[in-house]
Amino acid sequence: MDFSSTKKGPFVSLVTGLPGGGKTFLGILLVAALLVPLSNLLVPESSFFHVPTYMVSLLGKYLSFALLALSVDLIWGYCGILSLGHGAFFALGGYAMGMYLMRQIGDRGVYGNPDLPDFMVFLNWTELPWYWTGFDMFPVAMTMVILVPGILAFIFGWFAFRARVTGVYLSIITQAMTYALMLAFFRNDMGFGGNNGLTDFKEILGFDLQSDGTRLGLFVCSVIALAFGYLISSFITQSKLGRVLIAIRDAESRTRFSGYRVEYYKLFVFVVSAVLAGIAGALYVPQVGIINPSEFSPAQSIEVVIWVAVGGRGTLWGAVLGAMLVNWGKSYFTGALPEAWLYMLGGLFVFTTLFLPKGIVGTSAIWIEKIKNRQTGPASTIPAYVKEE
Amino acid sequence: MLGLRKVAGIMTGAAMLATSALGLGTAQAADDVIKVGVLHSLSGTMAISETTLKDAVLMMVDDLNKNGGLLGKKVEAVVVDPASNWPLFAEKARELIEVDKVDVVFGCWTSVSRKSVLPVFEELNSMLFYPVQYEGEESSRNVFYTGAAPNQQAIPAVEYLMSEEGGDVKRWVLAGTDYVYPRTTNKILEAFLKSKGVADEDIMISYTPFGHSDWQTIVSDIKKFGSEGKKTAVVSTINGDANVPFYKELGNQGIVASDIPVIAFSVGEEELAGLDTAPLVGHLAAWNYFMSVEDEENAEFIKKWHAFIGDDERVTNDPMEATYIGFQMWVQAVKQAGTTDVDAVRQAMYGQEVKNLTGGTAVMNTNHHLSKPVLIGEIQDDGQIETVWRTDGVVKGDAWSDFIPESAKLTSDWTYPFVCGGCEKAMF
Amino acid sequence: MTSRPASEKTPEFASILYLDGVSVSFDGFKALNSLSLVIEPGEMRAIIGPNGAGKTTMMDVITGKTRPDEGEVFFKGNIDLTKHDEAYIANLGIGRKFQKPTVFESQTVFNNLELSLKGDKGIMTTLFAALGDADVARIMEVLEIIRLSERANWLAGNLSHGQKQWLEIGMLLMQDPDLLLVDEPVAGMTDAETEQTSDLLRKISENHSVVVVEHDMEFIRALDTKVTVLHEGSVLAEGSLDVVQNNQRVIDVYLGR
Amino acid sequence: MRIILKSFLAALAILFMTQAVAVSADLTEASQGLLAKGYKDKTAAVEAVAATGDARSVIILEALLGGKLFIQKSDNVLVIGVKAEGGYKTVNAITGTEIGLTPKSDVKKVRINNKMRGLIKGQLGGLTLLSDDPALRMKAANAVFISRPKEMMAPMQSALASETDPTVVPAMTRALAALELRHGATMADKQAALEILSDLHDPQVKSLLSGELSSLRALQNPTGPEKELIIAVQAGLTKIDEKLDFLNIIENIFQGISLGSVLLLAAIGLAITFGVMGVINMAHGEMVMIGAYTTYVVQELCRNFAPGFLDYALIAAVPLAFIVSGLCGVGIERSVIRYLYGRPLETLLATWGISLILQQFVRTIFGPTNKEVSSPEWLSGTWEVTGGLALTYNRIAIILFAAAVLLMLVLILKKTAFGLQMRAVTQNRQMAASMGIRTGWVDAMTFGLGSGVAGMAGVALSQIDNVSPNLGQAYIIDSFMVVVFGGVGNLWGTLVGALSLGITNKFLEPYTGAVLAKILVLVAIILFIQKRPRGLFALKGRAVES
Repeated sequence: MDFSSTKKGPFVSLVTGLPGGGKTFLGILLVAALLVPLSNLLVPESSFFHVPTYMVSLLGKYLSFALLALSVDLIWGYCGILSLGHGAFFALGGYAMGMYLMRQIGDRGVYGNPDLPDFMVFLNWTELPWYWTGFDMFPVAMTMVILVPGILAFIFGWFAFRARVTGVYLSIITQAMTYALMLAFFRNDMGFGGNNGLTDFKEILGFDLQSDGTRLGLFVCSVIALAFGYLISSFITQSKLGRVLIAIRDAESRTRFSGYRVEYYKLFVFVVSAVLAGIAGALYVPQVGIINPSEFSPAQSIEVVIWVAVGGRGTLWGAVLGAMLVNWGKSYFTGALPEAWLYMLGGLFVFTTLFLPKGIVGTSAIWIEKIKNRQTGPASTIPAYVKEE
Repeated sequence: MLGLRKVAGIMTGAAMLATSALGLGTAQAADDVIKVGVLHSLSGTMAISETTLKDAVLMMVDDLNKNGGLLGKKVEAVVVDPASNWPLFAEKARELIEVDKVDVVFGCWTSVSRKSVLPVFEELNSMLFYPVQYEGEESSRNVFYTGAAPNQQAIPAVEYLMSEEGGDVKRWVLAGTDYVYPRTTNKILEAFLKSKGVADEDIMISYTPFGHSDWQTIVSDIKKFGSEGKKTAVVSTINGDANVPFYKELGNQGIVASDIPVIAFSVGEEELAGLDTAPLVGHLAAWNYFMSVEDEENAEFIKKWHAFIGDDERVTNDPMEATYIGFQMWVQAVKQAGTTDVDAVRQAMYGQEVKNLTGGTAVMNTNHHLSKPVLIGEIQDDGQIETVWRTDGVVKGDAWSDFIPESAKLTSDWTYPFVCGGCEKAMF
Repeated sequence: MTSRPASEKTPEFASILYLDGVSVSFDGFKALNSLSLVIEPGEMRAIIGPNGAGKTTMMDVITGKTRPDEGEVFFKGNIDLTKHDEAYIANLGIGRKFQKPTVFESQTVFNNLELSLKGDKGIMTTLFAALGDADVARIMEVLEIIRLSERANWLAGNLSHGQKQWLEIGMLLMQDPDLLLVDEPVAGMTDAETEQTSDLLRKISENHSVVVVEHDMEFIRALDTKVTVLHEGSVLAEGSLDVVQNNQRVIDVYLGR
Repeated sequence: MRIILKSFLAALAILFMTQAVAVSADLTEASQGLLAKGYKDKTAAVEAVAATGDARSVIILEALLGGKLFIQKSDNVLVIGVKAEGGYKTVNAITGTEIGLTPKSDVKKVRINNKMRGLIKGQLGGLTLLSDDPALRMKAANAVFISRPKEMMAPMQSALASETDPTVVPAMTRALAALELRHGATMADKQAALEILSDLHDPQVKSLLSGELSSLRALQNPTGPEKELIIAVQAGLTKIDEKLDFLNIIENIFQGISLGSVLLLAAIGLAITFGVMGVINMAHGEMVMIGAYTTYVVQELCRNFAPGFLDYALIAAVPLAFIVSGLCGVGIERSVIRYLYGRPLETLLATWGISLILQQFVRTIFGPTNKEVSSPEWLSGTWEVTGGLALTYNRIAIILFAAAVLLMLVLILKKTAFGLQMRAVTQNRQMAASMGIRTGWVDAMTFGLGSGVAGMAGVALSQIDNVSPNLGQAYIIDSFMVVVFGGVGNLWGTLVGALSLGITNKFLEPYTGAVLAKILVLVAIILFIQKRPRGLFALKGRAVES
């Protein structure tokens, strides 16, 4: 019998035992990281293989969405926590980055005030609010990108999981959380630019945000971040902890009676996921050039969930795939058939839940299972997402 | 199990390539047509207002083609749906300019969408016509603002109410949705009112969230505020969606115009179509255009609109006129420049004149804002707004308000020697 | 975070489990009504009673799932169970098998056992855990005991009902508890399976204290051990199966007179 | 007898007025000003017309106020027109002689502005003070109270003397007191008037008093009695303020309850689909929206085919909305949700998708713009409980409606066979099925019921909110909050939840503003769920634990 994955322990499995799909996936990421910039820079405009710059930042945007989807998959697919408020962590990370970019504008704002962003100037604010201090320093901002979502997730999870709020109730209060944050950020008095949010960014680390070079840089960063996020996630899911998470998802009380502090496990993975979401947000903002409270809107968070569902929850690359496909569809159809777009999105939601309950990847897994039925008993009953070794 | 992994991995890759392919596929522009981008939300919360403008542009493109197109070329409208999602506005703008290679874009509603696309237009040096009244405090080289600036709407409105004819109001409620346009407008008005010697305790400011629907408290507060013995008026910068419940509450709590008039800057025929105006007769609105204005141009325009939309009940409103003026000016400028090249057209735009639908002519100034007449009208029981007062001449749109100290010192002029959207002194 | 408190097999305490005057009520309905019960170290006890007698609620109380409104619950004489939660109590050395067999259906039999392996259940430990040979050996041993060696790589979800019951018992064994609470282990089992299960339990009871809740009288008889009859949340009778079966009050309850 | 007295008094009144206004002009001449363009001339003309005291002046002024006064371009005369086929049926405003049908192109409306509206109302007050219609006399008295022209004192006194209608008397007394306070001969009169006024607690009186106060303060070196008067007025004001503060609290509670009942209406359907069936129905909001649109359609049909019936369209809409939304619900349940039982989170995604489709669908059919749903007569306006406390009829109606809907539901659930089957199915599907209950049918009906109720909520919401494709989205989150807060599967919980949220919100709003209030409430709910993970009225016990 082969217990390699369990026996060798996560480190080994991370290096060698990484699932083949994982390897393929990372490979593709690497290729993309190389090809896209090359074709953008070297291949002539006219050529079919030229990737226009706007496509680069579009891809960059998709990649940050993919990372967000990954973070949702980590808690939903593996631990059964359906968060309808993950957009909040994404947006918070985004705001942290946005605040840094805002401070980088310096006195190039319309009112030429070296310290205050324009929106503060016309709200008659005389000095920077305390919570903006330090955001002019990149390291500080980046720390915040991680800390703020992390801490919020910790506090929220600490209460929710210890009180054993589960399932639907949890989903709904996560929704309430992001909704409350949205309302809060809409208020101009909050000092985050209200409805207009943060925009009109000039440069990041001294690089002009408008230049193609910077775009490519950000794109590559997104690729790396996604790869990094994927590695972390698969490290967790490969480890025994990953199996505990699945155990919690499938039989929470059993897990408890087996001596595991379920609430701490949930808290751990929730925080990790929130941090990943935050990083995704931080990458998203410089590439789209604006962050605004509507990122907090529950609708956005629900949409993220559907990306994961489409791709196949419980399979990390499934989440990535879903995010890619749905967003590509969004970009395409809002251009090609604007009127029909919502019908399609809505139809996709229904179709997936009815006919692809395990998502594209999951379903194809069963399908492949059917073909080469192995020692693992009748295939029809195998939940696709658990085939890990 | 490797098979499965491969499949999945390859799918992901395919997705990426497909994505780029989308870019590659559509990335050729025909030379025999002139493309006009339309960037208005057709879904989501803003669709309520923006869809009409999309139709307006389509109508005018249609009209243009009927009359032999432009520079002998056919004009083609490229419509996209930013779905009331601000980042998507930026993405779509880029797509229009880079992929569809449009020569000009008509679109956006609310400042946030404009702010989100602004960097794109500046980077790619394209041209946007923004047709909605806004807070000013901006003048981009690549944007023409055909909607009203605060000094073309707010200030005249307040002056009217202060006048003997307007019922010399002494006490003011500034009610608005909590976003940049009301904030700035109210700030300007506050400064203006104080300059006219209105005391602090005679000004009440209240902000509400988007789509606010329960107005009981605020309306009864207004009622109380109005019962202090001085003539009181409400200056409403409440945004589209929230207006219907607001006016319904006003009507129900029996606040009639002759006691406490409400003057609104974002309520036009379109919004009124959504409610029963009988209880609202006499409340005011300040715009540069009313459908009810008796003028040949207007009659003509309305006729075309009804024909195009196939519904004689559909109303026209100010942003439509703004779109109309912008579009006509652009057409004239292109003809004059003999090309659609952005820089050439921009130069040609300055001083361009178009007949207002309300009589008189609108002129494009070098600060990218229009000179237009300002109208103040009273809501009628048929949902129309009847002009009760209008400026004698035209008012020049002012990008930088004189009532905000930081911006008072700034000038906007895109011609030599200034060549700047907001500077204290000329470039050259 | 949670580390299992030291507890030796040597019974230096009079009772492994001690319930006194325990009462629980849900919205007025008294599930347990001043229930008192004492299990001696190493003892196997069968508990019977009609539905609603409070059997499962009793287990909930012992395992910390439900807090009693009043009464004392002590483990190994001095550990107050009412103060701890499930995980802690599990690590104290009380294993519980549910009425409805609950195993981690989407994981292999092997992993099911691995997850219930005795030891530190803290997050970091778990995150970096690697399986030692001793552990694998232990798992193999248990697989033998529960007759699932052949199925080690099967998904638990694909096991038969009876096999799931055994797997769950096996998971308890992996925890190596001092006290096993076994709720209806033979429900829905074939006679053969029932037979094997009773053997299994007797085997286990050699070096564990066991509390079995069952309806199946044949099975109880097969276990041949002290029986406690619960009724309306309190003890109705106690003694050998024959004694309780001839107890008039028990007959009344069961025949509903 | 009374008639004679009246006409005499009328003559008297007119006499007074004609004296007050120096020249008694003939109507035609007086009304010339109305033909002019500027508002100044028109204003003057209005006063002149009123001053003539001519019987027709009332008709002219009312026509002017109602926007029925036109200028016939062809011969430049004032006419009163009523919309008719192909133009206006017109009569000469001055002479009252029929003119007949005037084409639309030939008439031009005489425009007035708010200032004139105020004036006309005041003047009409003077003229209709003695009309036979008590309602008119009431209006007149109130108009006089606002405008307070000196020349009205005597007529008001006499009118009050002859007034018999108990409802009109207080209004006249109030108006007279106001006049006395302004124009009273002696300080004693003023003091007396003040006494009367300070006993009336309503904002208008407050406004009048504070007006007087500021004008008194403006006096240079006031005489002793004037000083006293100032003090007295201040005293009166404080007296009124105390009363108003108390009324404020009542008003606050009322607003809280009415907001609560709106929430209740929005949420109660969800309490069925989500609470009872466990379906996380994200399309719930759209059921509400569909109900609202049904109302719109019904009203339009009435407007076109049965205008007389228009005021009752709303009532007709209630059952129709129930049926339409209900059918949609059944459709959704049969086509999608039934395949998802036991997978609540999947139902969330599917129904979310459905909600997107429904929104876009409505957008395609009715267009994205708001639709007008007018309030019928009997729902508009306010009920003056006492001066200073006015409750709007539509809010009251909504409260009652919400209560009725709740009651209906409770009865259905508790008293009908269907309710029984429903509870049976939700508690133990297999058992219910084996007892011969058609569970599928029950599911569909239950979901239909929930959706139908949402539709009825839509009818109510159409009265206070936008009828637009986004209507539902605005309420969906609040609805979930209410249900979860109240405790799933418990209608009373929903009721308590809705009301407490509404009232809390309304009591916070004055201090924190609308947004912050909402945020605080949300946070409160989140924290509350930690304490009681299953809401206010949750079922306890083993059954629901696992």
